[in-house]
Amino acid sequence: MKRLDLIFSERELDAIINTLEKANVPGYTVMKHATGRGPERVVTEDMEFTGLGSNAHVIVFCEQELIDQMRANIKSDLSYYGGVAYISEATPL
Amino acid sequence: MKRLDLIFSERELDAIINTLEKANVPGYTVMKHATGRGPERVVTEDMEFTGLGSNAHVIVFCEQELIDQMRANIKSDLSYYGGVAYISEATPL
Amino acid sequence: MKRLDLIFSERELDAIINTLEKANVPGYTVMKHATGRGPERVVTEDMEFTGLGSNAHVIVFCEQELIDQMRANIKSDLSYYGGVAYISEATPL
Amino acid sequence: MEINPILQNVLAPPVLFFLIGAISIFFKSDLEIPAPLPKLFSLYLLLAIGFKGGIEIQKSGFTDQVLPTLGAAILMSLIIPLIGFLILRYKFDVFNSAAIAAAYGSISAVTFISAESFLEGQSIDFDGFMVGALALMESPAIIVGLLLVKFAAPKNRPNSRKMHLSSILHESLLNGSVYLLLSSLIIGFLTAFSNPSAISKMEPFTGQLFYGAECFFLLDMGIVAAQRLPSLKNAGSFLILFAVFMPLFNSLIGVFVARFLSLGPGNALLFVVLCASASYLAVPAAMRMTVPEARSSYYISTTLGLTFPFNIVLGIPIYMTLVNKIIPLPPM
Amino acid sequence: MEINPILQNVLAPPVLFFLIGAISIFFKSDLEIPAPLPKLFSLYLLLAIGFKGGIEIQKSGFTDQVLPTLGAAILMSLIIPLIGFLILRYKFDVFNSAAIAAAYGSISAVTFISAESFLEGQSIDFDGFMVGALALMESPAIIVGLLLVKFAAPKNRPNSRKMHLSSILHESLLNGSVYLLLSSLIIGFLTAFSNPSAISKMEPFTGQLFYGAECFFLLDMGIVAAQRLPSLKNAGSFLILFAVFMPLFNSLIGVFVARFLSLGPGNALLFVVLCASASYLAVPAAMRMTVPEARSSYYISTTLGLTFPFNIVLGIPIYMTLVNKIIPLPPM
Amino acid sequence: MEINPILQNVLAPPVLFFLIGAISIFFKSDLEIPAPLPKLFSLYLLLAIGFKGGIEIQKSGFTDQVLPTLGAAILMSLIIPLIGFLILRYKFDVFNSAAIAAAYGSISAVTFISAESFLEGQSIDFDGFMVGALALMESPAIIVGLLLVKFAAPKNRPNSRKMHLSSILHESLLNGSVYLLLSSLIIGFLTAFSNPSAISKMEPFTGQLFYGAECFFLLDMGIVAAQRLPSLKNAGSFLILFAVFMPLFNSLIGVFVARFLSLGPGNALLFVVLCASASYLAVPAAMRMTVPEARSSYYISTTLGLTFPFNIVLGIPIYMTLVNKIIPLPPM
Ligand SMILES: Nc1ncnc2c1ncn2[C@@H]1O[C@H](COP(=O)(O)O)[C@@H](O)[C@H]1O
Ligand SMILES: Nc1ncnc2c1ncn2[C@@H]1O[C@H](COP(=O)(O)O)[C@@H](O)[C@H]1O
Ligand SMILES: Nc1ncnc2c1ncn2[C@@H]1O[C@H](COP(=O)(O)O)[C@@H](O)[C@H]1O
Ligand code: NA
Ligand code: NA
Ligand code: NA
Repeated sequence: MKRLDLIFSERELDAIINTLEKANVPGYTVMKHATGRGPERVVTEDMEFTGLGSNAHVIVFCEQELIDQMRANIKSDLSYYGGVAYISEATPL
Repeated sequence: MKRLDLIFSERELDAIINTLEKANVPGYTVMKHATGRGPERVVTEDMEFTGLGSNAHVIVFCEQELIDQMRANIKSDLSYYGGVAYISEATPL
Repeated sequence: MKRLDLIFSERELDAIINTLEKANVPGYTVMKHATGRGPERVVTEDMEFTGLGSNAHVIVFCEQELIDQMRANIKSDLSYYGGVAYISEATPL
Repeated sequence: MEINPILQNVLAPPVLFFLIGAISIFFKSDLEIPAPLPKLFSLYLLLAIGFKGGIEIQKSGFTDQVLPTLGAAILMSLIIPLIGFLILRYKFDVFNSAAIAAAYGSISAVTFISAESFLEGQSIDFDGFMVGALALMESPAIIVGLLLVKFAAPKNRPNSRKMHLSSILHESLLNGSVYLLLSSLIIGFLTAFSNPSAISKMEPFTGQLFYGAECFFLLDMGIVAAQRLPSLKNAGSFLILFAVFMPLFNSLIGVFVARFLSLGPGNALLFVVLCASASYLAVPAAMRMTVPEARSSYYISTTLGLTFPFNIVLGIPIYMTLVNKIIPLPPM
Repeated sequence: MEINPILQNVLAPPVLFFLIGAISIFFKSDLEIPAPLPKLFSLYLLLAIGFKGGIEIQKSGFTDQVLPTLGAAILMSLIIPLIGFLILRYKFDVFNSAAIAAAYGSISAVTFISAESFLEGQSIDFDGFMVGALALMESPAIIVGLLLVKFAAPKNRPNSRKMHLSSILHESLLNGSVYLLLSSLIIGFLTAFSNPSAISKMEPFTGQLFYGAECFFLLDMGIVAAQRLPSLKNAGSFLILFAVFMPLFNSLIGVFVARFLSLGPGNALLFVVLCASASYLAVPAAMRMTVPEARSSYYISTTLGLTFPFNIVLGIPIYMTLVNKIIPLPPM
Repeated sequence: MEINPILQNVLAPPVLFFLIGAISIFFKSDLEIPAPLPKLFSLYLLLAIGFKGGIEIQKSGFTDQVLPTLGAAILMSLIIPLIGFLILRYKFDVFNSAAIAAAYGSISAVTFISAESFLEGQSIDFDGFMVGALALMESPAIIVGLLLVKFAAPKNRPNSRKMHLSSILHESLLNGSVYLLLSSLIIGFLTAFSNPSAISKMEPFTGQLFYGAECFFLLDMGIVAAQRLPSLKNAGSFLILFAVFMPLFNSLIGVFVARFLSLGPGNALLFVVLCASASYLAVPAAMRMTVPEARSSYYISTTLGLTFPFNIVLGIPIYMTLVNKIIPLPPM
């Protein structure tokens, strides 16, 4: 099994979840109110009430095939709007 | 060292922490207010104020033996109440 | 690529981010309001409003070299103030 | 004549705010009231309604009507889940039937508050002790629900460690919202008794602010209710019908009990609303812990997505009409 | 005579709280108002100002001045972004120019609120329908900004899936803050019309609490504004000058339009402040989604870090002086 | 005669809400006030008490009593940590002794607020300038604590980069809660001076709402205090005794100083309460950063888990009795 970590602006959350649901991932977890800095932007907590909002951190445990299937869509979302995606190994308990 | 990720309803947090403490884990981190979807349930932020609450994401860095020791208890909690548990490799800095 | 997980009191957040910025990491993500227990301290949600605050969980995706470069600084911060740091493997999507 | 009270109800600020919350979801607006702000308003409303109720009870004393009404309230919260269970068993297993039935036997404090605002808008009197009925009706249905599971499904359960009587009582009586409502009631009572000067110091917080905070919370409830609707579709038409007809049915029983108790129109409406409303705070919390076999989306979507909006928008004026038809005006 | 109104403005509690918020950052105090508390106050202020505005509009009715003023307001929010765009194009690409220009064409509700408080402090009358102008000026600038991107940069864009007219309208009209303000306005109007007794029940929440909540929110805004300042340095001196001179320029146009409309001094100040203020709620939300090529730090740092503080502290009294100089006192 | 004031105190809403918060933990209710709601109330109370205090100080002016009282307050916050340090050194190392001692030298604003509510309940007058004493007593104990560490433990420390005088002053004077209280005080003063009409506009927020918000916050404080109790057990009986007897001891010194200053009974009680209370906001924040060697659970569990509840429930009426016994009624 793999673990996919996605971090991006919460404003794109619906689009990303759409992508996940279309690929029929077994599940996902969303943690909002993340802040941070990337190559393009600084996201701070004090700005959360404005129209910019903060980041969402999405974790998906799923098989490699599903990731391959979603790769293009996720990459297009993230390249357009910003954000990062990393894969690592994970074993079910 | 291993990294154990547990995601489940915050209503079961006390039970899970009990299990962790009994196994004498060196420490753990809890992040509440996680939402998501699993095979059984959708957990959304707007429902947090109701009796259902949201999810907790618990991270434990510990040795494999401890995980083996806790496996049965955690699995029983998660199978009864729902939730996921994944192990991955981690090296102390 | 590596994934670096740092968990420590939010009161030290500025110091840690300073260390990260000095090393020119490509980015980082901060999740506040984490609670937990370590070898030294219990951090609970109900104490967040007091002067102690809660923990921050910082994730950095970066190359091993950067980690080596920051190791001494991070370790010194964490040993003085408490907290944990773990490295794992991560592959960009 | 029957449309008039509905329209009047719909044009009151709390209902209007509820509606714009719901509409924001249909129009996919990104209006959002992030957690834990809804919890703040939910805690506030429970504290304020309990405190004010306690004061009223102390002031009015235990009149002839109080004990019979409270007794009838508890009785209703024991009977309604039994009826609901029998109906639901046509389609659902024991676990789901018991959990949903318990939700309908218990109450929704915000529906009760909305009914009070409706009565104030119509200048109809009601008594503070009805808050006592509210507080007493939260828990019994949980106990009935858990006992139904315990006895109707003893062998199906792989793991029944949580079903000792003590944990049933714990879940039903020490649930956060039950506890806050009950203890605020007691504090209100004690304050009116021993410290009446403190009442006016609390009044701006628990009294004057109440109506506005109710509106703000209903704005959020509109959002929440509308977000439940899609998952109702999956629940099937049986459950959708149940979510509308069960309150109507319960209101009918309620209005005849209210007539039997000779309640005035205000108290009668509140009694009916307690019977007709369903819980989304205490019951789901208890069921999630003790009956994990039940699908939470069933009991949450029906209570929050359909029964709550139905009661807030249409139910209350309908029940008022019912009360006016069936209960003779009190002499005088 | 020109320093006096500025000093008077600076010594009012809302501005003082804004200043201590900002100063706390310069002194590196760890004073913090954690999320989502600022959102609570932001939602509250929009709800309250909309509700009160709706009541006022219903009460005063549509006088002769209302329609021309609202029309002029919309016109200003269409013209200002065009002017801004032309100026910004000297230094910035189409995406950034359009996004920043849209922000300055739209409005800041808190600046408007501060101007109302300023007028109340000076006992100068103003009309409730100006809240209508506030509500109507939020969206059009977004549409202009998105159309500018659509037509000025059609080929540069790798991916323009979000730029259908329907999504432009969606982003501009159904943004959370636009939606809440507008629908609260409608609720206020309907309430004053059909349910006037509810007005006094809302008053403690939307009325009496308002000034204090405004102070609390401005404390946070001071923190936020001061935290934006460092990133302004990176933005370059052109943008810094723009952030101060554009509001002054817009206020000049505004004051002549106000004179043309024969607005009284109170309404005139509010009209000028709407022209001079820039958006940090609706516009950034829309631009982040539809023009991701623009750097959000540009349009947020200028509006929040410079234009907002400038308007709150110096702008409002300056505009008042301008209004008093350029607009003749109404006969009577 | 000595039980009476205690019972009266316990039956006031703020103390009752504190108690039901604490009881909810003993009964394992899931009542919870999630972060950051407690922070909201904590910030609000500091802002409101500072603002009102500033107004009172401006109104009453600097009478003869003001300067001596403020001077004595600062003196107390310098001496108490020294005494505490000497006592604590019997059992603890320099780091822990200094950190705990600093907490007891500083103050708890909520204990002060509770004492004010107690006085109002008993219709006993007190002066606004006592808020000045509150504000001035927050920081000095931090400085003493840090200097104790600096001089008593110079060689033990592997890493003392944070112990420059500048950073000591920074931690003590620019801590968020110190800063908010002090600057709200100044704003209140300036407002009463230059903008008195704004006072009544703030009154619903800072005045009328205060008592209810205090109750809500004390509900949370009850939860927090009761959750600290288990970790007190680990702290050992020495620290438990310290947490009860140190406030009593400090109150004794305080009451004689108050007598020496010829304070009236209201001011005297507030002075004594300031001496007897211990900090859980400013001091822990400063100690966590500058003396990480000290165990935070020691200074937090004692102040929050024992000293705070003791003062709120029993201490205040005991101190009142003490004041009445030791301070002669003022002539007139
Ligand atoms: N190297 C990184 N490690 C961890 N988080 C990152 C990294 N780069 C970007 N992020 C996160 O992704 C968000 C979006 O980045 P950006 O691509 O700049 O819009 C940032 O705000 C960070 O929270
Ligand atoms: N495959 C998955 N990847 C990430 N999170 C998951 C996954 N499956 C379940 N979860 C999380 O676990 C929670 C409980 O799932 P459930 O077993 O459906 O009750 C969900 O709400 C998700 O937050
Ligand atoms: N073994 C561990 N696994 C996960 N989180 C940990 C672990 N040890 C410590 N932590 C986190 O690090 C924080 C600081 O620990 P401490 O070193 O005790 O101050 C704790 O509050 C936990 O959130
Ligand atoms: Na019911
Ligand atoms: Na503008
Ligand atoms: Na003290």
